[in-house]
Amino acid sequence: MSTAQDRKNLKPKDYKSEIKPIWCPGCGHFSVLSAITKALAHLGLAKEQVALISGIGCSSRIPAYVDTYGFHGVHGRALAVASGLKAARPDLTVLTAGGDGDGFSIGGNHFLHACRRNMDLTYIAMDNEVYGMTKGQASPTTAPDWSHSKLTPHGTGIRRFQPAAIALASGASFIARGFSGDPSGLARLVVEAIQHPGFSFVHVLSPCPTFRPEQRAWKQQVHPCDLETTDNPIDAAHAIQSDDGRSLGIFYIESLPVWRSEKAAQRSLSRIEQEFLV
Amino acid sequence: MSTAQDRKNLKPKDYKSEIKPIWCPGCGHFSVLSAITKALAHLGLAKEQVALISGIGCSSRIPAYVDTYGFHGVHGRALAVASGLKAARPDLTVLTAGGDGDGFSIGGNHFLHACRRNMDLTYIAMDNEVYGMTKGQASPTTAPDWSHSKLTPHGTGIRRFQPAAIALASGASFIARGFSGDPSGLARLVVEAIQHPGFSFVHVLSPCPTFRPEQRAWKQQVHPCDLETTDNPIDAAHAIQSDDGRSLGIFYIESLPVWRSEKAAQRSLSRIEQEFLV
Amino acid sequence: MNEREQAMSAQVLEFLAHAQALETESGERYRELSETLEIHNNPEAAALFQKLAHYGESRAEEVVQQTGGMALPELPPWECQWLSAEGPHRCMEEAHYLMTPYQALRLVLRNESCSCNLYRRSLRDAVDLGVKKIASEMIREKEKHLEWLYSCIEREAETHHPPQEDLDPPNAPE
Amino acid sequence: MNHSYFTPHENAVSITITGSGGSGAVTAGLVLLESVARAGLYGLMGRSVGPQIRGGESAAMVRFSSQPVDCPGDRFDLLVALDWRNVLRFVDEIPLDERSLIIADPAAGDAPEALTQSGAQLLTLPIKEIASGVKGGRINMVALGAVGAVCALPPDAMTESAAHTLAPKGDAVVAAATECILKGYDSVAEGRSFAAAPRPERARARWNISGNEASGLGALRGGVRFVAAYPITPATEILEWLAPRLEQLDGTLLQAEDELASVNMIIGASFGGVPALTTTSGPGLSLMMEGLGLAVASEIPAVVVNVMRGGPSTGIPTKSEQADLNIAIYGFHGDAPHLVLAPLSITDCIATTQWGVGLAERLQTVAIVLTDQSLGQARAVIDPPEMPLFTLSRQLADQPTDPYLRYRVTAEAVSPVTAPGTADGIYTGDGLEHNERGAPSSIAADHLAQLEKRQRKLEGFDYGKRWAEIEGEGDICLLTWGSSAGVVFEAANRLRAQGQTVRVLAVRLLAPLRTQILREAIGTAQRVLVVEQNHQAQFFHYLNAQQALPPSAESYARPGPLPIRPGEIVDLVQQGGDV
Amino acid sequence: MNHSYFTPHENAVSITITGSGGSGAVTAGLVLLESVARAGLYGLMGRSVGPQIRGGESAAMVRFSSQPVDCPGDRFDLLVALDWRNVLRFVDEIPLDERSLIIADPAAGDAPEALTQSGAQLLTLPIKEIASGVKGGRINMVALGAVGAVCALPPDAMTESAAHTLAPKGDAVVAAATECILKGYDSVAEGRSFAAAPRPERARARWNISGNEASGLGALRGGVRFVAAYPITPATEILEWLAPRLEQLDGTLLQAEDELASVNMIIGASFGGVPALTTTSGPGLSLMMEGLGLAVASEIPAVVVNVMRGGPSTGIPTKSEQADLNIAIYGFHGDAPHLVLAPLSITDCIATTQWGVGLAERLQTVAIVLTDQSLGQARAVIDPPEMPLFTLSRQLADQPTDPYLRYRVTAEAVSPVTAPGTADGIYTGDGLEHNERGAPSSIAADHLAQLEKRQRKLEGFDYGKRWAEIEGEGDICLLTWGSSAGVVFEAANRLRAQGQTVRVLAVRLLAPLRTQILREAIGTAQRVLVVEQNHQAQFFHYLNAQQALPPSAESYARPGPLPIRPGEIVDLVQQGGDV
Ligand SMILES: Cc1ncc(C[n+]2csc(CCOP(=O)(O)OP(=O)(O)O)c2C)c(N)n1
Ligand SMILES: Cc1ncc(C[n+]2csc(CCOP(=O)(O)OP(=O)(O)O)c2C)c(N)n1
Ligand code: SF4
Ligand code: SF4
Ligand SMILES: [Mg+2]
Ligand SMILES: [Mg+2]
Repeated sequence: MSTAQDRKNLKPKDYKSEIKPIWCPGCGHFSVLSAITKALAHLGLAKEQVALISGIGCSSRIPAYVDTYGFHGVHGRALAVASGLKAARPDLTVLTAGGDGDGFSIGGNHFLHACRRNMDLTYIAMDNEVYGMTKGQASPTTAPDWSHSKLTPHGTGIRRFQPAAIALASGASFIARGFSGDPSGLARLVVEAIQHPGFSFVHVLSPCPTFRPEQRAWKQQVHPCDLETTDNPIDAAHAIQSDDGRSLGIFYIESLPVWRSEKAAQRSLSRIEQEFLV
Repeated sequence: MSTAQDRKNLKPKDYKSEIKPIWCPGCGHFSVLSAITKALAHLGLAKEQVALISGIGCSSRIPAYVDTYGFHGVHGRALAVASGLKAARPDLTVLTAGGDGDGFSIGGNHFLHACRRNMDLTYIAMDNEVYGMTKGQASPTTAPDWSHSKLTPHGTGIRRFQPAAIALASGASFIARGFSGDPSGLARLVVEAIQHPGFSFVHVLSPCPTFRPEQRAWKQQVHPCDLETTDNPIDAAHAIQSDDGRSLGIFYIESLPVWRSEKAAQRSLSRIEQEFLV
Repeated sequence: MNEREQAMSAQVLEFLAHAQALETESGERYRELSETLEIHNNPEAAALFQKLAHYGESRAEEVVQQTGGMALPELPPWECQWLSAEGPHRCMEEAHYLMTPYQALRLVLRNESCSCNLYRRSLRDAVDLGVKKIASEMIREKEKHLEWLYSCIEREAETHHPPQEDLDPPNAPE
Repeated sequence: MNHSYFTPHENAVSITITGSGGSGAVTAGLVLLESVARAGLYGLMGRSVGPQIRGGESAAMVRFSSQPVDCPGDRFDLLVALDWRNVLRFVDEIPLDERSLIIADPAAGDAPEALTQSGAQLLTLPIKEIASGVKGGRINMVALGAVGAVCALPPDAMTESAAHTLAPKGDAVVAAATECILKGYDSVAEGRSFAAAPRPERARARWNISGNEASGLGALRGGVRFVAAYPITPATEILEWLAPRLEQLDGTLLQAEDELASVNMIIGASFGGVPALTTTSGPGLSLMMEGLGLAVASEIPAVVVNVMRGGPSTGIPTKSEQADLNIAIYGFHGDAPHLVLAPLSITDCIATTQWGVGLAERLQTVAIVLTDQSLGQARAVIDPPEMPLFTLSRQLADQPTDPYLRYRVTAEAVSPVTAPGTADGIYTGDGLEHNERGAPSSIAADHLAQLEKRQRKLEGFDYGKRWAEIEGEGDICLLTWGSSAGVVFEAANRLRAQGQTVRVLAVRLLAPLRTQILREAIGTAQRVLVVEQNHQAQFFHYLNAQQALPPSAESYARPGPLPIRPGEIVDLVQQGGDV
Repeated sequence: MNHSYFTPHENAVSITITGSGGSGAVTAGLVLLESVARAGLYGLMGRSVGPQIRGGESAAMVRFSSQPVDCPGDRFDLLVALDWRNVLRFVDEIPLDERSLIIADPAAGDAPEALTQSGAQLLTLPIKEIASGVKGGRINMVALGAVGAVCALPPDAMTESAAHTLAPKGDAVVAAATECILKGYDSVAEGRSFAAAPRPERARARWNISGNEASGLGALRGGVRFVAAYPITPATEILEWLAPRLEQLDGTLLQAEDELASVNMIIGASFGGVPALTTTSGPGLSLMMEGLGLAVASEIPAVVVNVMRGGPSTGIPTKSEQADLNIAIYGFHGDAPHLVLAPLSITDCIATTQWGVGLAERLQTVAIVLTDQSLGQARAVIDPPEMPLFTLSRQLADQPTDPYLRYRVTAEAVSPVTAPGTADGIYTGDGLEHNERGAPSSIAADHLAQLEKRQRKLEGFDYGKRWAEIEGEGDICLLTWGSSAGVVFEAANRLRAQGQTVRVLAVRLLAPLRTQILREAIGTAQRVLVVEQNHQAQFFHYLNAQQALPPSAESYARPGPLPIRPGEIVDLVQQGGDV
């Protein structure tokens, strides 16, 4: 078993597993993986005390590539699995990761309620504005005029889903945006997110060069967000609503009571059973 | 068959069906029913051109009580049924109604995506901050310290779901709040919502005297919202974020392209089949 | 050691910590690329990146050796400015599974020149003589490496054909 | 078994108290049930309500006996009407005959013909008048007193029960109730009590428990310390009972946003090493199937208590039916072996839920426990149940192999598992097909090995005798499952009393079916009759699917909402082959 | 039927072209298939890929014949390796033997021993060299030319197919491909072509269609004008094909946020009177079951095409399996009768999907159409299918009764329905149990009447002969369903050629099962063998559940991912009773 000292000496690559990603070379998800391992190494977390939970999608394959406990569940349910795990095992550091389809389309409801619930969880959404795994359909974050999916040949015509705005409106207490093209900056966001007591949401722009080659231009489009991190939801709403979706940084940190399982005075089961006695 | 003239003469009570509500005496849902029939009469809509779709809950029983086409589906899916109906039958006036549990808990994801999609639908959420039908559990809009449900004996401890804020963040183009204690005002909101081209969301405070008797005090708490209706999402976000949840009126109206089914140059099926010929 | 020398060595150590982070990052990135290109059936480019991964890793080792046993300061990744927007991870996004060794080399060249420029900047900006000394050594080493890269590129250019478009459709594994 | 299913028909009395909203029929029923217990007897109470949330009409139905009671009777001995409003809604549910007695207040008007035409006798009592003679007096307590007199229950038992039940309402209420009960008792002339009513006995320690509470207790006994669920009728009471008690045992109950969340939450908790359970009813179970398939494939123990109600779709939420057997057994995409269990009575909800949790943990799979509204929302007076002697728990890999093979194909096909926190046991659980290490694989050999392993661990396990309750020998074999067992056991007893030899086979472990033993247990019975409460004869077809039945086996399947009554089965058997 | 299932083994050639990402193996396979069509032959093409999204290895497998081809062969006559990288992944899927030929370029290195040890002959060709001699030349087209030469396909057929397939890439690409094909053709020495290859015939009009396209076409033929769905492998291509074409027919395709939405959206559209369909695969089907139950209870026509993949849970998404039969038949809570159909071939996807839509409309219920990856993602060259002669549509209540009884119990148990817009036909559809008017009811008689009505309308309908495909007479009866039919038909032919008498019964209408006719069709066969591709023998058990099989019937159930091959069945039958 590893001692605290050993742990301190764990390097990012020690948090990588021996399984090799199936991701396309050039996929932004590689850098998210790298940022997560950097963050874990920086925090010196014992591998066995961390669990990384995901759903289904290219991005959601990530748990197998990280050498911590992991769970690759079904499409859209990562946050539910993570919430159950954290509620039952508050001692663990629980991370959740997955794609824009997984998190905002099929998984949208759990996103809303995880933000509200404010468990001490970190959720990293790897957003490439497309369904990579199923060959390039529009996701909720896809621009309405992107017409390269055969399912929506004229574009979806539908407003984009705004992850940060929804997180804020749902009551998330930590909201940040990172970019896979800046894995060190992203590592910092992940570290802060893990350290934040409560639900932390890190929205990561992570290009899919295979189905969205034009996303290579994100490098030129991203910029630091111009506002100071705020704990005022009204200011944050203002900033997020007027944001172009490409600004990076922490938008919002609020100090809120963290969800915890309520405990009552302990009783034994046989004491409880007495209640049935007539 | 009713002529246009007949229709003009339809009174609110003509839009009531012969089935008597199972609701508790004093339930706010009665007034919502009344507001809807008033709105339909005011608009002079032919009964057979209207469809009212719901999920499951006390509130969701409403279609049977309105003498238009109706559908009482399963819990949480009303907006999905309504969206399919409207997409396939754009000629109909499609209304959707249901409770806070139905719409914001199990149905949260469809709410998000219906707001984004901006179909020409009206959604009336009858919010009593409780699950009435299943005997009084906390819903997403229940205050965190309400401890009267046996399932959450210390209160949920979870932030309330903010329907208007979520609707705005999701991209809804019409957002209003009404109160069942003011059925005429509510009727006006419903009329405007139906007339709004695109997705219109009417959040209705509709007390449940059985499980939330303290909601009788809502009468004293509601007040008109002090802002002018805006089409600026940033202003609306400001107004909604700083709102106490009891202000009434229309918060936001935006003129946006309405979702419509794309049509291409028409071809016959046999022409399409030619494509398979080698 | 007098006080000045001590302060100097702290700056040297900091410089080395940055250099070590930079070279480690390069090495790891090359290794990752090598592995993924292997999985994507591009053995030529994979072999090249493997070689370069070795280089990066041994450079990182060498940097550590220069400390003469002193511990490098702990450097959170984001405090290593060299790993920010301009750092060596950039090659990842440019990668493509059909990339030729020529394209791979060009990408590495960009990356390594960027590292070299960072060392040059340190040489220029540093007041500490120790830093200046080590930086110029590193630049020399980097320049040698760049030269080697140039020669490889030249060699590859002769036979290089840009990859053809992938005619096969993508897969949907899940 | 510390509890026999034998309920002598002659030795049981069935009573219903009906009334409209606010009349207190259900409260009277609850006090009556407790009185029965205090009188040293056993009892069962169900209820029926109108579609209104509040203020609708309701009926409390109590049956009691000197033996345990596990099913309703064929008819009612006594109907007490607190008023006549809407009582007709219950006509189908309250069979009366000329031996029945109706107690009513003439002030409430005439008894409806639909009731009196049964030939039942009418006993009029000035209930309202008596109640108004007591300060704070209520008619339901007066009526209760009258019931006690007719049934020869000791007045003490009733007043004590009322005091206990009404204690939270304060002393004045208790005092008024006591007075009303005694006055009601006295209002019945001597000699009007039932001759054949079970005689009160020396009181013994008894439990008063509902099926839903029993399932909750079974969960706790099984070690469940995490529950996530979404409310749904008729399962919510399990959660209501569990929520405060889990807290007292350092556990957690989480109300989820929907059933998709709740099933995935328990998967998360169970992945974390904490035995976890959810509860639901049909519509919720449908939504959970994808998650349950994930638990099967990733081998995470997970338990669902599904309290069945009338189906399909929203169906009849407040009524009982056994129509979710198909989905419980077959409702997964792909080949997904798992456990399905069904308690045979309220008491059995405790042990069977506990067993389900234990088996799920031991075999790292999903257990679906099928109870139903007739068990869940009914209350029974029972003997205090002992903790059954089995210890089933997760096999932990404390010293994992290197590399740790999470899905190792072992001799008994169960792979020891680690929980997060174990230093050398790191792995990634996966619903994608995988190899022994847990890495995704689409290789035919890996797929086959894992499919076989997941099947074999269930098939090969020694479930002991608990898989079914078997009673009697004979040419007639009555086969049943779940809540229908009580009726079938009683019917069999009556048939035996008539000289028939009958074997009853009530199956508790539905999947994997112990086909071979089941066939042996049927033996050479001349007549095999499969009894269940649904429309499509789901159990009958399932038994055929498993080739467990002789070709001549007959099916008796009848949907809800009316309960199957023992007389129905007796008649069927007596009619001969024409089912 | 305008299409026989007979495929003479001797008269078919199987070819696989393998290569890693970018080598163009799949494109070569597509061109080869079209060439086969242009040569007047029939063909079938499947493919296999690695786990990578792009740049993985892939294999195109083409089998062609002068008769329609509905299944893969036992072995491959020809393997063309564009390179050897990772070809071992396909070893299990590409059985070779000493009669097989391997074509490869020596420049690509030595053939792996795992392949050569089959005894296959090796023909080396300088593929790469030839390609580099052509400006823009590509090895896959050179290899294709060589295949053509070995199989004696006319060069024109190949160059024309290439021109057609590659036209969107521009003239230069087409010109280079043409030159490569011809050079590849010429590179094969005369006398190296297969002696027994099917001879090109005079070209006739043929279709080149995938199973997923065929399902899409069947939907349109059936009248579907609204589709809502969520992408999932291997069903997405149905949507890709439908999306632009629905627009051309004034219809709509909506990409939903999830499967819960998509199934409820089609319920909404269908309530609106527009025939509606969704498509999915196992995990999505699991999520749809609650919605489908609603459609059953509220009697809204709704169709799901479920393209099965390896299960359980996420399973093996890119591979075929027939393991969703259980959930399709039984996966509802409550008693929910509905239709389950399965196309027997790619061609049959057209008619069976159309039939499914028609039946759902006619009977106001749910139809689940079970295809699978092996049909959906394969392409075939077939005869242009005629529009079958049935007209099934919704019975409209144009002149509704007053009050309009939406759920009236009629003679045939189907209640004429209105669509919104009909003035006197207003009603509320409901998943709660209801009376004939549609008002919620928990009365036993209403429940029974509606349960029986929903069952009877399905049981009583005359489905005609289309319920199954029956061929031959004899002591041996091979029973199968869905995509396994092709293999079984071919095996039967081979057995007949060996002098056995064999009857094949391939069931298309799985629910409601035509049990009586099925029993008659089995007749007195001595040996009954049930063939299917899953682990738990789901069809076998289902047939037993319906008491459709004689006790001696045997099961041959084998899971994916490898396809069942005709020789497996032939061997089984020849082995005698030891299945
Ligand atoms: C219930 C269910 N529906 C659909 C799918 C198919 N599916 C797999 S991944 C995916 C979308 C992935 O997109 P995203 O989450 O954005 O991840 P990415 O691949 O882009 O990283 C879909 C629709 C599934 N596996 N399960
Ligand atoms: C899938 C499913 N889960 C749970 C239920 C049980 N259920 C019925 S209504 C309801 C909540 C109703 O609350 P709300 O929508 O707020 O309506 P209200 O009764 O308060 O008007 C629930 C949980 C159900 N019918 N279906
Ligand atoms: S398809 Fe897109 S998201 Fe998926 S691995 Fe490839 S680049 Fe990444
Ligand atoms: S329980 Fe509440 S919401 Fe339901 S009908 Fe009664 S008052 Fe209305
Ligand atoms: Mg994505
Ligand atoms: Mg509510």
